[in-house]
Amino acid sequence: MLENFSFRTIVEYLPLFGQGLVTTVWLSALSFAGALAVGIVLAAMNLQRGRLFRVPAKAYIDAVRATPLLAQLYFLYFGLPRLGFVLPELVVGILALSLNSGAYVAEIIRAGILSIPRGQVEAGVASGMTYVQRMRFVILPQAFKVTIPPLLGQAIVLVKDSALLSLISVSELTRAGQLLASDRFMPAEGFITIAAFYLLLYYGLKGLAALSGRWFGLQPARSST
Amino acid sequence: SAGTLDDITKRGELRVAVQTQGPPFSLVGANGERTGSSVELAELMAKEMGVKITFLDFDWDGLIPALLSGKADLLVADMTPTLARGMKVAFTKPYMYTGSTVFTKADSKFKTTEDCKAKGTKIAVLLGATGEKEAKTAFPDADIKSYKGGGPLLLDAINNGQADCGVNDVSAVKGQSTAYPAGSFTIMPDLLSKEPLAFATRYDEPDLLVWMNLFLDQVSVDGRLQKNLDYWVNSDAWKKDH
Amino acid sequence: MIEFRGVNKWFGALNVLRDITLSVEPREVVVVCGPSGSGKSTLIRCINGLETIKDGDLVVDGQRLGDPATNMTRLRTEIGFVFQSFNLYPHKTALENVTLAPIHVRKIPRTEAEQAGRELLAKVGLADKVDAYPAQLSGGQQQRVAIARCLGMRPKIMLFDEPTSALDPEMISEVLDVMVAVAEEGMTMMVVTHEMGFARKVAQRVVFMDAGAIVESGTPDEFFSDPKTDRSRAFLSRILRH
Amino acid sequence: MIEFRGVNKWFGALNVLRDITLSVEPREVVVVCGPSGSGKSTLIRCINGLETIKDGDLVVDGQRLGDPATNMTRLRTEIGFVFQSFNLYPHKTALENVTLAPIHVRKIPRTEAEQAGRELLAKVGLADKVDAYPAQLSGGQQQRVAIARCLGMRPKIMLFDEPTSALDPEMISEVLDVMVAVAEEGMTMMVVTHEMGFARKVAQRVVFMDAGAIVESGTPDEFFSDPKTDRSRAFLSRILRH
Amino acid sequence: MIWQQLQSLAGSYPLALRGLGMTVVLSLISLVLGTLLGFGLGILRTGGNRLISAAIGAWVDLIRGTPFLVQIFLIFFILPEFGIELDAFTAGIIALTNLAACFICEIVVAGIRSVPTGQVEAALASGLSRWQRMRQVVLPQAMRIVLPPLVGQYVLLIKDSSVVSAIGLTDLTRVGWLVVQRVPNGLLVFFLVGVGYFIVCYPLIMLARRLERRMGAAHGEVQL
Ligand SMILES: Nc1ncnc2c1ncn2[C@@H]1O[C@H](COP(=O)(O)OP(=O)(O)OP(=O)(O)O)[C@@H](O)[C@H]1O
Ligand SMILES: Nc1ncnc2c1ncn2[C@@H]1O[C@H](COP(=O)(O)OP(=O)(O)OP(=O)(O)O)[C@@H](O)[C@H]1O
Ligand SMILES: [Mg+2]
Ligand SMILES: [Mg+2]
Repeated sequence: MLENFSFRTIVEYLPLFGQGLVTTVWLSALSFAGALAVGIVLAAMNLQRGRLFRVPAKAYIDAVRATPLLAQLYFLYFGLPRLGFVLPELVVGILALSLNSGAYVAEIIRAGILSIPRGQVEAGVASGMTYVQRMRFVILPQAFKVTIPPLLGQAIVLVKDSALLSLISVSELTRAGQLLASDRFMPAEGFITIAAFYLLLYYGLKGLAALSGRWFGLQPARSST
Repeated sequence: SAGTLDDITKRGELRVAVQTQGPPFSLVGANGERTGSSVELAELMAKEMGVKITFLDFDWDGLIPALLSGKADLLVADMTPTLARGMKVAFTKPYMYTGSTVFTKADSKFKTTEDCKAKGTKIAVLLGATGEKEAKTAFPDADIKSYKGGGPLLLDAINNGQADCGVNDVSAVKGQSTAYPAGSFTIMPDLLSKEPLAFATRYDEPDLLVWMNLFLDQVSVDGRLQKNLDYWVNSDAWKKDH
Repeated sequence: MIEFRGVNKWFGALNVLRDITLSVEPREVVVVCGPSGSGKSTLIRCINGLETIKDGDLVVDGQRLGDPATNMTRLRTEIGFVFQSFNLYPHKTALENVTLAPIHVRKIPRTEAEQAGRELLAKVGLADKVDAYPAQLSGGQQQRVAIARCLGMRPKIMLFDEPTSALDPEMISEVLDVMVAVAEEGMTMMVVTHEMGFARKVAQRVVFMDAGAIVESGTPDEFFSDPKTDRSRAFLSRILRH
Repeated sequence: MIEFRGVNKWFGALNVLRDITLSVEPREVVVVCGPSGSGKSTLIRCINGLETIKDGDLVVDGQRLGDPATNMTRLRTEIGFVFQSFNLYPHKTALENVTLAPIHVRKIPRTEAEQAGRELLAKVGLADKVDAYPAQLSGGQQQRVAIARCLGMRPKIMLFDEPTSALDPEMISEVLDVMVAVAEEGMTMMVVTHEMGFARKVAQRVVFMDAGAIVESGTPDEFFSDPKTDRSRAFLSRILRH
Repeated sequence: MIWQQLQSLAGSYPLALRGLGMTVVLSLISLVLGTLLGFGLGILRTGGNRLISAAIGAWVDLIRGTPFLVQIFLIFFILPEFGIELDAFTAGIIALTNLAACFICEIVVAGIRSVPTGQVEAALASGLSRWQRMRQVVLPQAMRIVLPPLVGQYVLLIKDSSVVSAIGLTDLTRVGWLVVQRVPNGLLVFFLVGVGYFIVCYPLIMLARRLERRMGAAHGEVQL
């Protein structure tokens, strides 16, 4: 398949890839924002003392992590209408990705928070900060530093998972490659081009992660305890 | 050098890539057996060659690469031999003609193909299938939704109200709708197009291509092709057996 | 201002605080001393609720700890605490460590808080380390930032857990001077320390702990010149010998 | 045993070690003192290669640091180090902290190492905390575990960074007694400390640092009774005053 | 109608079991291999050698940054052009193992970097060799950071194994697609597929929770 690799056909299909790329980008960006929101709420619930919040949060996280996105997508797309909610494909897609990824993000954030030495929490408590202030000024900035790498990992998983949305007729990057593969029977051209674009997105994300790492940055060197 | 047919004879095995895209062409029956119109034709080919048959069951993404990379000798799926595709693989003569049809839910307000031309109608098609292109020309004002995942998903989308009308290969629609209670869907009598279906192999296997065409000629002449199509495609006789 | 009545605390099977009864008046300076592991840190950690007590009463600034009506967060803004292990925020510079709580808890305007923070840091000899992160500071420098952070909140009560342990003698006397000044302004203070010079100079009372219990408590003069129990006599003689 | 020749070190623009030249003989005990931030920790951290130096030579036990031929891991097994901030392994109990290196580096059989570890912990007064994790220990207890961990390796050289900072006076004298005993067995030691009693008792030499440079170095008697520079005179007078 | 569908579903259970078996076998083998390889790569990557570290970094980026479908496609369909012919199962295992190793490598690196420098220094100072430092001091502490995302990665991987249907292996998801042709109730079919994955993934998640609690207790963790 490689010896007749046709760059010309790829160029011909570039506009289609471009459209797909744009859709993938904004779709994933919105979904990841949603996933962060869902994840933070779930992690906060999961870290409460009371069972009232902890139990449902744990149950949700486990259920979502233990089942495939495909089944969840089916539930939202075909199941919700039976309960009387008919939502547009894009909304269902973003919802599915956010709810799915949120469960993973929640675990990442929880691990990050638990990695903060207890002395830090105590210092915040002792200076009279409220729970929210402690979270905001002391714990989350330090937790984010440890969670940036796994969050980047989750983000790229989400970007790639968004390809599943072509099942419910959302046309994104992968679909463009599949079209090239099925119209022209050029699977190598189609898939390798997709891979190149995803790689581009990956490096973009990595750059963003590095930037935000610097944002929360602190010198490693000697520890303070 | 020895041709593909010699290779096949030597290894005693014909490797056929199938897609299992659903009734009536290729499906997994109630007892887990692989069957369908195309599948039986392929089995017939192997029988005529005097070798055993091995099915390689890929999903759509893997089908063409399997043929092009030589993992499979030939490809048996309900594929339309377009000119663009013909640049890459060698199609046999068409062995049957079908076409895309429009279908709706039985109690829907869309009763005819004309109804579906209204602006904003949601039309479900299969990603990359010929139906997708035809829908775009036939319903320029409609909202075309391309699903990936096979014909049954289209029926599901129509049944659940995610789309108003579906466009897909008529034989597929007929075959697949039998899984629903009778009368669930209205299938429009008119076809949007006439489409040939063909098998495919590689251009570096001219001997196999010649043989396959010969095979198709033979089975049309001796009626075995017609019998197959009558059983699988032109009726739902197969339903009681599988 | 601080009142322990029959307080007990356990870590598992270990009775870390035994029947503590102790009352600290407003503007009083109390020094707590005693061997390592005797429960000094635990005692003062109870006062701002970092440890919970099992039985007995603890009333701080008129509010009973453990009482649902007590707003712990509010109460803690009135209690400054310097940790034995500093617990500086590693992601904030020295100045930010000092100004964080004043800005967000006390709601002091940023420029004002920074001005005050710089002055405090200068007071503990760190004018040139304002923008250094904790990881870039020596042990003694970290400890001084921790002290400045506590002073910056202008609390009603200050609790110090070995505030000079990481300092050299020269710096100890400078930091103690700062603490003496604060004490003389009329602050209520409890200081875990073994700096007997400091105790003599500013403490109204020395409390000697051993194995979780308060063994002896009296004015510095009484305690140093005429310890009442064998245990404290032994402790003092070791200090003097060395 | 340890020889600094014109060593310089920078942190960014800060010249933390300036032109250090210092030689420590086998079996010699050297006390390093000086104000906070003067570079004492950095000095001794260089000796076992925790900090790298920019120019000058540093030869330890006959091996030049920074030389590719020097096996740092081997060398470090001969150098014991007690950190100012303890750095106990939080996931190991006190006993495991002490026995880890003997078992894995010195290849001492586990039971034997544990026996020795228990004895060492008993020596520093922690017989009852053998199975406690660092988080369950008071500050002074942690520091004693750190000292026992260093002793457990039976190194040729021992470096202590303020080994008694978190201890009460009683415990200080006990720990110092342990160190005195070790020193008297002929160990080479460098101790950053401000315990002048210890310096007088066992040190052959006191080194006084300020702003990264060795300002003065001499026998304890010379240093305490007749400091040569203004800077050390001022430092000593502050110690005595307080 | 549901009743009738359930009946025809019941007939497909041998197929479903085969699919589940394929999913379990594929993921189990590649998880074990991927974990070993991933930890190895992670440790090498945090080691001193810049060249090795950069090479691993580039490979990990390449694999994490591209769709798994494309990777498996290259291994199965393109490698033969370079003379490497693999059967579908082997290709699936290789692709999944590689994917697992790369994601796990990143997780391990993050965990290792989260261990305070003081800990490494203490280990250095007591003369522990590089491997001993890793084994005795760094990894046990890193595991606290590593474990939750690691399990997350495991379950993601079990689900990613469904992509192998592109090269002709019939796993649980593929069975779902096959069955849905005859029982057109996708909601029901994929609910059951979901249950199948749940049966595989949930015990893993529970196990991780247990381990995590044990480690937390040893570290004297507090609530916020
Ligand atoms: N979280 C804990 N779990 C179990 N035991 C603990 C815990 N925290 C402290 N202890 C034990 O409680 C006792 C008192 O500890 P505390 O920290 O109050 O001592 P301290 O008087 O401050 O000692 P030091 O002068 O060494 O700091 C010690 O024996 C210690 O081992
Ligand atoms: N990683 C670093 N980056 C920048 N500056 C540093 C770093 N580590 C130490 N310093 C600076 O180097 C100087 C010497 O530090 P060092 O820890 O050696 O002091 P010290 O004499 O041990 O003081 P102390 O008695 O307070 O522990 C200090 O001014 C400190 O701020
Ligand atoms: Mg204490
Ligand atoms: Mg120091």
